Amino acid sequence: MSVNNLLENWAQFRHFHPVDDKPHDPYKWAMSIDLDACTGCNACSVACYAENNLPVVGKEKYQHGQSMHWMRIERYWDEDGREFPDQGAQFLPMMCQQCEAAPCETVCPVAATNHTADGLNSQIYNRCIGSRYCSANCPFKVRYFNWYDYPTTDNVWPAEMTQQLNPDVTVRGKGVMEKCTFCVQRLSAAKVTAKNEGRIVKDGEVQTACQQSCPTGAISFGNLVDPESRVHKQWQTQQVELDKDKQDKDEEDSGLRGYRILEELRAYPSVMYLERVRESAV
Amino acid sequence: MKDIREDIAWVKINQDVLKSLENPRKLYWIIIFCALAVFSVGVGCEVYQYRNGMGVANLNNPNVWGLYIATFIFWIGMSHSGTLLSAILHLMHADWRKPIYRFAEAMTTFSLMTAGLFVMVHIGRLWQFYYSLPYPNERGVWPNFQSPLLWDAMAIFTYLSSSVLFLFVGMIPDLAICRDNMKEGWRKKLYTLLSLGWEGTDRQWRNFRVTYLTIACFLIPLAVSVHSIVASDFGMSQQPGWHVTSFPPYFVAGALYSGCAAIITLFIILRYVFKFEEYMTLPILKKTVRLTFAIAMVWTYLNAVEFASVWYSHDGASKDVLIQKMTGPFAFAWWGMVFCGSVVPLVLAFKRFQTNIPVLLVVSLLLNLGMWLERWMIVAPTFSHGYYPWTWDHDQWPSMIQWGIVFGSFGWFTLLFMVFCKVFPSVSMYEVKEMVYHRSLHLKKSETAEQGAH
Amino acid sequence: MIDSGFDRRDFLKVLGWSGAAVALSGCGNTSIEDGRETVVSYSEPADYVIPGIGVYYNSTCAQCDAGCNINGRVREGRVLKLEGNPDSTINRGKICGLGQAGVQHHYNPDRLREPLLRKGDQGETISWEKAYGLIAEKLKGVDGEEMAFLTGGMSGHLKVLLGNYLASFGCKNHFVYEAVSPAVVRAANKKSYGMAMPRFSINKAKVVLSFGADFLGSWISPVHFSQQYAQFRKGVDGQRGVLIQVESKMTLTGANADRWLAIRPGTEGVLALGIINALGTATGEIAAAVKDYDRARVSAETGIAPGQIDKVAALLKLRSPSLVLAGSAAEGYAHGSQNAAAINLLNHVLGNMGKTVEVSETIPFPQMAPSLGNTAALKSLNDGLSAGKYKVLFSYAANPVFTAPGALKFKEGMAKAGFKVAFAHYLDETAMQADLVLPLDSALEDWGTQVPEYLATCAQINVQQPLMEKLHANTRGMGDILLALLKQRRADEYKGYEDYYAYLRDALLKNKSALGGGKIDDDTFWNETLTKGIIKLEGPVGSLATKVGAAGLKLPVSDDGDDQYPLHLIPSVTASLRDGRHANQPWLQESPDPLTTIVWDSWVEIHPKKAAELHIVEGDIIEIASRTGTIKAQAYLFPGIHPDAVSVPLGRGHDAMGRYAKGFGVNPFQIMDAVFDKETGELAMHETRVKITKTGQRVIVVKDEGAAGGKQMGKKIAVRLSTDDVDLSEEV
Amino acid sequence: MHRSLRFFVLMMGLFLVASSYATDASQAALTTDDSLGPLVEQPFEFPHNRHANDMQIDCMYCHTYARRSAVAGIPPLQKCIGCHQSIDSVRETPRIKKLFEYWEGSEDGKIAARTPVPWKKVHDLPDFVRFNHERHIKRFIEQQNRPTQEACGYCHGDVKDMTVARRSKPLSMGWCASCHEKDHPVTGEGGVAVGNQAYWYSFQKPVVEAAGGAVKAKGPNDCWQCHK
Amino acid sequence: MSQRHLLALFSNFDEAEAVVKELRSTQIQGFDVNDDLVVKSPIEHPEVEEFLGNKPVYVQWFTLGGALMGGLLAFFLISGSQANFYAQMKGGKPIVPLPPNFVLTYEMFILGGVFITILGFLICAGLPARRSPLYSGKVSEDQIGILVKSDEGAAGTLKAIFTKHNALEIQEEAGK
Repeated sequence: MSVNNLLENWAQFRHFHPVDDKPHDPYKWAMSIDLDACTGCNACSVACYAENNLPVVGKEKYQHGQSMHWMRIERYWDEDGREFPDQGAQFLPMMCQQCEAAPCETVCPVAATNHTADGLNSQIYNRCIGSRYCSANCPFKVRYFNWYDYPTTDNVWPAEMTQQLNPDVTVRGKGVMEKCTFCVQRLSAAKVTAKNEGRIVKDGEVQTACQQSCPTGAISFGNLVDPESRVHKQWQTQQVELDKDKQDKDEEDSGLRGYRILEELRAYPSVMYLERVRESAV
Repeated sequence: MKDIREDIAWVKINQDVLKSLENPRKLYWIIIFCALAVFSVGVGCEVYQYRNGMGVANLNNPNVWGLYIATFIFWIGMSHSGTLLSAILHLMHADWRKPIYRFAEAMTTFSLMTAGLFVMVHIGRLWQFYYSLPYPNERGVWPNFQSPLLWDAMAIFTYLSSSVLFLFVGMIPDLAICRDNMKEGWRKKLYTLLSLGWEGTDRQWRNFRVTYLTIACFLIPLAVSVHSIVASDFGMSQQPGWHVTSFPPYFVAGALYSGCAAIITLFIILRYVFKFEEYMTLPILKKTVRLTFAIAMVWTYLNAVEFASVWYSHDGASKDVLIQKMTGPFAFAWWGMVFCGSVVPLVLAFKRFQTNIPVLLVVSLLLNLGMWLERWMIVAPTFSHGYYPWTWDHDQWPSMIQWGIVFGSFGWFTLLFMVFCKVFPSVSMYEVKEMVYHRSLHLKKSETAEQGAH
Repeated sequence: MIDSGFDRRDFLKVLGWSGAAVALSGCGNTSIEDGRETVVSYSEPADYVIPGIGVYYNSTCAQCDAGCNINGRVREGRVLKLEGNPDSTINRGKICGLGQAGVQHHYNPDRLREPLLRKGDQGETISWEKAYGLIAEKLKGVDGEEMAFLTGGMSGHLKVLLGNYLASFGCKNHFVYEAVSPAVVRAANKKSYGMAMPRFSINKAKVVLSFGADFLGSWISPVHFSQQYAQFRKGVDGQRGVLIQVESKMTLTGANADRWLAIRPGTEGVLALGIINALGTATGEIAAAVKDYDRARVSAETGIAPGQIDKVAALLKLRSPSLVLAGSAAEGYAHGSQNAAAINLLNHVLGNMGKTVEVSETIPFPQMAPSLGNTAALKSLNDGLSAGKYKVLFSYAANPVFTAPGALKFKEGMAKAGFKVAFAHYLDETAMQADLVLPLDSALEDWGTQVPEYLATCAQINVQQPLMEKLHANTRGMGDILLALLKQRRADEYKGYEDYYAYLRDALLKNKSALGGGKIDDDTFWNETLTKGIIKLEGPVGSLATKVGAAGLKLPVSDDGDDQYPLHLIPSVTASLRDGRHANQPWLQESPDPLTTIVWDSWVEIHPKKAAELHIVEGDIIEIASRTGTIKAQAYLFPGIHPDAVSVPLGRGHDAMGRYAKGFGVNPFQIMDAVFDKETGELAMHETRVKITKTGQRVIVVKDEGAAGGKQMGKKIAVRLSTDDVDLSEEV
Repeated sequence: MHRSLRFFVLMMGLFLVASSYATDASQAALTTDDSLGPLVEQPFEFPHNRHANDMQIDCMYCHTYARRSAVAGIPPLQKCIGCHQSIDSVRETPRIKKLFEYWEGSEDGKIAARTPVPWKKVHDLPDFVRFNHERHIKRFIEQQNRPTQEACGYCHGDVKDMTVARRSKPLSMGWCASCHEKDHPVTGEGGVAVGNQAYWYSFQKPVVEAAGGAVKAKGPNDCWQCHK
Repeated sequence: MSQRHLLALFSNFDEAEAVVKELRSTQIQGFDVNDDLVVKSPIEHPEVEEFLGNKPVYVQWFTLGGALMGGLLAFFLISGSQANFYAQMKGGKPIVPLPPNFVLTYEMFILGGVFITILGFLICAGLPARRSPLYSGKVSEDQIGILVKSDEGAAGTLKAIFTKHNALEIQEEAGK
């Protein structure tokens, strides 16, 4: 009986996240990206195309801003008007930040995007009706909409190339929203194996496609609640806390590199970036 | 100047209004034809878009919303003045509303229907629209009631159905009149059916009065809530330029504003097309115009408040968006809005223009244009200039498909409205009679008072 | 990893396709259609083949010559994705975007499927037997001098077979041509280090001073260097490595430098000597050689501020060991060799020899060692062709018609050859000129061995094996083709080998003991080899030159350019497209260029200052004219380039090859002058001088970068920490 | 007037009934009754009843992939032949003849030797739903020792009494959920918890039974479990 | 005792009022002012109610009930459905978030109110109704009609009263 259910479990239906938090148990997937190591080589981006069946939209649609790269490498220049960018450029891999309190989730009219128990921002293609409100409300603009029916568009997947499509990932049709999933198909595969063996997924047992390809190992991914995981250690040493919209260490100059983008919007992103370092002696 | 001549015979009222169901001027048919043509353009575009995907609208990431949403708000907004006239002024016993509230109410209904269409046009998978309806289903999944879009749906549904009922109830006595005066035919059958055997007995009138009053009371908060909920589509988000506290009142004011402007336009058209000079008199027009002017000033004020608060705040992002609106590629639209919305109405302040039909026609159209631009300027710039600089995209421009559908919606609205006016009495006969009656009583009183003085 | 004891070729045969259409479901139709689809089922699968579970096979990446070991995921008989092989010493489980796109090369819809014989300007499909017959017939009575075999860089057993084949004619004309290759640097290294490719231990260096070596993007072995770079950044004993990049056009490496110095094109050597001078540690003839390169002069010539030179010198002094690299930017001039020599000299002066410039093994089987591609080969081939020397021309893994500098007029020369055979994957520009085009297997369905030029830690032979059934029945592996051709010549010697696979297996098993499989039996050894995908070897170790003279170290005083063609054209090599052989792989076309974020098109990089002078804005179509020719392309205002230079990326501008390559962008090779390095005779890629003019047209540049143009608008997005003391080694 | 008041009360009642129904409906996902799916035309009729019922062969003897992979897969031709080569009693029956045609090739040469039998799909889920056989088998057969036919039969029906398999369950989302909603014991034999895995899917807390402390929990409920 | 109807039309309210007053004052056998008298008017007119003596109106009670039901239904339907098995966390907000639910409750409060009010109106006003035996289109134009039901005997007296107050027209049911 729903009304009973409602009254019985009122408390747990009323708790906020992540602020007064039910601990993520046993998983909280998180990522950290070392911008000092990132060379902007685009390997991660291509790996994402390969793993997640991303369509290559072609020049014309790209020009209309309808590209579908879940993982985009952004290139920034200094803003002081020197003649040359003599400290190089700054690269930033930007993908869905899997926010703990994601702005996109509340606004979806059909509940096609939700927060999973292991801390992912799920996007359910076949539930999506394409109101595009989620993208409208996403501060990072990392959600990508299927403006056309790519599976049937010429030269997106010619017959031969369909054989490369990853059977573990749905090929999205016209009119649905999509975004980075932290390679959920890999995660759930790993979780199944772990469950069968009656344990939780060990660190390094599962890699996202981008992480696996990254030549400089700038991307690390893992289970934030597992004290053994590299990500956990990184977040800890950088004193970045998941459920804060302002880190204590930022009060005084801590010299730590860890930060999250647009943290102040209280979306609580699950991706921590490490500041790029530049030598000032030369 | 008086709102209406007190010596119009009640019979004449019936005849005049009933004539509007029979033989309007030629212009009527021209309008109908144009409306059809325009509407079919819209349909064509929609079919094309449905086939090929939303991309043909030349929307993109991050500009995921376009004219559709803007026009959606526009139509919702237009609906409000109907309620203003029929409900609010009813409570205030403002007699002058009586000849014009009927078509205003009709306008409400039809603009809501048009707005509804835009929800459909906008979504990427129309064929899955039913996912957003709350009904017990086999999947056991429900829509997300946290989404302002769903509040919209709920509010609009409530508003639409209530308005329709309100319109219908208010029309019953007139339907009875039609029934009594029509010669046999499908119309007679229709009216007989709809008038529910109304005979104007004291019991019927008694309950009628209470009911009408009650629904009016409900409609007012409803109307306000509807547009503040539409405002919350934006206010509830956290995007710069949208996350503004003053949005709900701002939207409501804008709604009433565009609504009144639309009423002036339609007033003028109907007056001519159906030869309603006797009832839709210039004094009434003047009153409407003055009302409009007042609301225009309210809207201007709220506009200023919004910009001021953004400007004064430390929210850099919102400020950027504002500057972008004023100076960026959208500047022409933004300044156009300011001009049409805040400058043009000043014309209405001059007595000599308040009854000048040609001027008013032009002005009212300009006002509506301004209000449409306002909606566009609320939606578009936030996308092309959001929180995340990398995705800024100032070259995005709606495709012909998008324009076509927006264009077509006007045809659709006009069509519905004009057909309505041809089938149902667009001037409330019994209430005009009341108006005349009250006026004659009033005159009688004053005469007796004079005699008493001698 | 697979378990062994099973011949994979048969296994690949018994695997059926599962209808790929199933994957293409999309989200539209949600109906349950019992009995409409057929279920995948096998006839006799191997016991480790489980539907729905990926099987991984090791192989070798053939997208470039770095020789990364890859690891392909195969499901239901289809290779889905390539990863790096974790056991590899070169790429340690990592892989670059170019490598990933290997699958798109394999599944490419524009791949050749049938042997084609020229009929007028049409290609007529013929059988392989006919094709072989035709070759035999054409070669009848042709002696070695009259035939030429053009290939890209080659190594392993393929090279052996080719060698034997040519030997059977007594033919010496094997032209190994790579449009983009560090040939000059090799020569210079040989001189100053004693070996062409010593081991550059970036990870051990505290400072890396790179003269235009794009080792993170496209230079020699990018993935390997990227990994070293990561360690180098973390820092040796707590001191984060400092990267200084000196070049006239910012490369990916330059974009990651702590200090990027925009140098006047061609003056790299001068700066190197200037730094030696500033160091003041040099003695003897070196000191003599550099003495008049004082900072005033150097600064004047290179355009680098004197203070900056001191800083660099100071840092190099302070932090040792360091590493100095001479890259393509330095070598690309008529005096490229001197530049390289001057730069290499720095390593001696700084005492990096043996510390960061280390001796590396060489492969114990010289006949398998890579024969390295260069452009001098192209020159001599071209001379031969235009002289009409050759009756028969073979071309494999090279596309000279596309990549030869326009000034050479290679196409015309090639036309003079009697009979032209192209072994090709696509109908590319060269294949279009050929009389006979033979379709090749993709690297993912072919056998092979490969020896990388740059050996990371030890000598190794990379094994390449099919990851899946052949996609098209009528393609052949190059090995099989050569074998067939050899059988025409020396039937008795090769009749034992049914196909290249048999030859390969046999050849490796013959040397089992040398390959470190002494005790184990053949099958186990073979399967282990396939399972690993790498054969690591103890190779003979060369020796480094300990000291070097400054003799012949004379750099030309850099001219001020000519007034007619005032600008240097810098043809930039991008990490994804390189020399353009992979232009038909859509992922590469759509993955934005890291620096400009432009996709699907070529562009001209101009420094904003210069652009302002010429009233050029982004998207202007500008005409670039050299003495050789002209091209038109869209302008992109790019701060990371010297105002005296413009840069156009290589690899685009195909007018053949396939749907994703044809008609996108322009080909700067077309307008390259034929200027060659004086010592090595290598093409001087950067010597072309150009002038640019506005055409008046303007387009919208198709790129990922938004209207904010790479500005962060004061938001905390990509943060940079500028400091001279940071210890990252503690970090996790 | 009281007449209309009575009517009003009636309406009130109806309304309340409707609303309470709706609120209920919002809880339990409706499940349709078991319905026999369409009869699928197969290359030749495979008698499940003979094998599963008469022979008492375990499902996973043939459907061997089910416990190792998300997809149950169809037994390779090899498997059928493996046994039937040595069963001469039925060697000449039409179905077995047909079977051997696929193995040895047919006289008319229409079927090449070693051709996998083109079985048609019977239990077809919508393309974007991913059911994991392995996990369910591990959970119910290996960890809870349910009899194989019960476990498999829960979704696939009683193949014992079928020749050609037919879909006998709705296999619809609501139907799946109706099982995931139940509290299943998550402790192995003797109430010993299996591993240290938390069977806690967002809001369904595990139920600890007083007796023996056996833990029960609902199935996973997050969308990405099945839709990816 | 058979009954018959009479319909008299008057040109203005004053006359009608006078008639009703008189009917009240005079005791007529077989005619009850409160039950057998119906006034029909073309416009809504409070005075009519006054001189008829105001009778109670129950519509508001429907309104109240409807509104309350709408509200309750909304809240429980929505909260209930949010708390179903598929309950998913969204944006860190509670599974049953109050502000949105209140918004919807509010809307359905109004919806219920309006619907049931209309229902109530139809019930109370007895619509849809069968047409009364005597009806004149004039009533919907400009005349006030008074419909009475009385025994045969009383008809005469009534007619007299009507004519006295210069009724424009008197219709009577065709006698049996």
